[in-house]
Amino acid sequence: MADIATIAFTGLGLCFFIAGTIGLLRFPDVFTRLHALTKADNLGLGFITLGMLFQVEGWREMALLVLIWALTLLAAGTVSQLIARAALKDRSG
Amino acid sequence: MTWAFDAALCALILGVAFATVLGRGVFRSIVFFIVYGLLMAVAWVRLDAVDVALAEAAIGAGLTGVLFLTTFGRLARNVSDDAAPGRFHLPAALACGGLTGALAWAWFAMPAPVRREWELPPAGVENPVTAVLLNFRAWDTLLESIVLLAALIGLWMMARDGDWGNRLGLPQHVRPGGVMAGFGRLLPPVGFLVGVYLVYVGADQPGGAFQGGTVLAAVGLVAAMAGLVRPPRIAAHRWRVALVAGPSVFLVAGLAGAVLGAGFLTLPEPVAGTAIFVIEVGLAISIAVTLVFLVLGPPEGERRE
Amino acid sequence: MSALTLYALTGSAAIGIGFYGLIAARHLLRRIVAFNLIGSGLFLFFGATGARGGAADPVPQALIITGIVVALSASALAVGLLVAHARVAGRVVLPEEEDGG
Amino acid sequence: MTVWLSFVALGVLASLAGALLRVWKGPGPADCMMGAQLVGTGGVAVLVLLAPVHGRGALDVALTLALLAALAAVGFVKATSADGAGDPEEDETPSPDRGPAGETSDG
Repeated sequence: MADIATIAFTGLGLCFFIAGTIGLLRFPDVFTRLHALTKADNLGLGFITLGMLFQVEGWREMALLVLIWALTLLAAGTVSQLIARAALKDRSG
Repeated sequence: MTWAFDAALCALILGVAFATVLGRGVFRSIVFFIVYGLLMAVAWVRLDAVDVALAEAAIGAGLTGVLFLTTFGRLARNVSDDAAPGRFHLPAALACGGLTGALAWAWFAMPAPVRREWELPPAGVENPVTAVLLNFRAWDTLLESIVLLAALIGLWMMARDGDWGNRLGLPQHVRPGGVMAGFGRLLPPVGFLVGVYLVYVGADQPGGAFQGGTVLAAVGLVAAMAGLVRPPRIAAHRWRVALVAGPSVFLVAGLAGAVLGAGFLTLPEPVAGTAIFVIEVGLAISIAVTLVFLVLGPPEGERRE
Repeated sequence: MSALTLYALTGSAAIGIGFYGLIAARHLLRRIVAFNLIGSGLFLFFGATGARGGAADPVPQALIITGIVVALSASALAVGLLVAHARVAGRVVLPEEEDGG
Repeated sequence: MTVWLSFVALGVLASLAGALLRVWKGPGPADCMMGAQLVGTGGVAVLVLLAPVHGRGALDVALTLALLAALAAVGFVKATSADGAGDPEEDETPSPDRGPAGETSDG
């Protein structure tokens, strides 16, 4: 049962990663690409950590996984804001 | 399937290395180098060298990248022209290909490894890497911590006379209450905890003075860049104490070993665990502070306020 | 070919690529980056060598960790020299290479 | 299970190759930095997937990477700001006609 959940969630996460990369490659400008990037960041890694929660034993490892995801969320939010602003300034001169 | 994973990882590392050298523009080369550091951290985990992976993750992917990026910014300010890209250099390419070939030959020509039958002698700690760093090869580590200090002194010698006494690095400023300032307030507490944790568990798990110290340095750098703390003035005595704390504690412990009859830098087994822990704390503080100062650079002008 | 061989060969290739960058690049910051590439490739080669005897050998690991930290401090020193050079000369290439770009 | 996790890790690596293509092509510095950011997240994902094989150590490294994921981007915006040490938000504050992206800054 746990294995099935892992397969489902990590597979979903992988789909988001691939979708994020395709978006990063195909979208026309910086801001739409940023959208694709944050999807991969938040959802892709989110589903992968969710899937891996079924595989690790011990609450410490689980807490570590949740902390990893939370830190990535914090980083992704900050980075997307900062990059978008830097790019906006770049464009307006 | 794991073999395919290793092959893909190596292919990515190679591709990124090529792109670092051949890509257009200095900026792109720096970004590729950051990516290279990230992938190397994964490679070290695959090689079962978690201690190395921790240091590489904090330094290769973090501190070195910031050092190069901020330098790029500084140069863009001072220098008008970007150097034209180098042309393809056939003799150099052949020589470097030959070097790689020779190294590959050396790998296959090396005698088969002897399976290690002996166990590490007791060193007071469980983590073998920490045992090697702080007990069996303590000389190396002591001199290494002094090398760090020497590099910092060399860097500070390049400060302009007019800047002496100012705060280290470029004068950082952020919008109060902005995204970067908020990030700078949120991350350091968590990061500090992770760094201290890595130093603390270094005795029997992956971690230790170097690994924890580099993480602490990266966190300190975030705090400085996001305007949470202002870098100290170059002449501040309190911080100079922090710079020499590690080497001094190490030296005192080594001399104590000599006085007690065990020999210089030899930690006798009954007290080794405690001594290593004390040395590790001192070294972690020194490494963290030195690395932050190295990346920030000498003072470069005070911001007028 | 075992996975260790793969990593060792990757390391040796990174050393070669780094040396090429060190020779061919003219921008000094790129040279510093290439120098770091060499160091990193050496660490990988050395680490793979140390891991051949079954369990990972702690001695190479310890040396590599100190090596990584020293590489950063050397890079910081080199960057300091580069910034000072750029401030004085206004260029980021060596004087003997300035013409014929 | 190990085979499946290796497969997923391999897939994440493959998607990272795409991100690297974006770093290579650019065109702007912001695009390069985004590609690097995706590689960072992908590296964390790969390490998390390796956790059953390599144990807690892989998670410790993943935690370090996640912790420092934004460090390079902060360095980047610093480097591209006017004096090499600023914040892209700073000079937007007083001007009334900031772009649509400026609305949600303090959320």
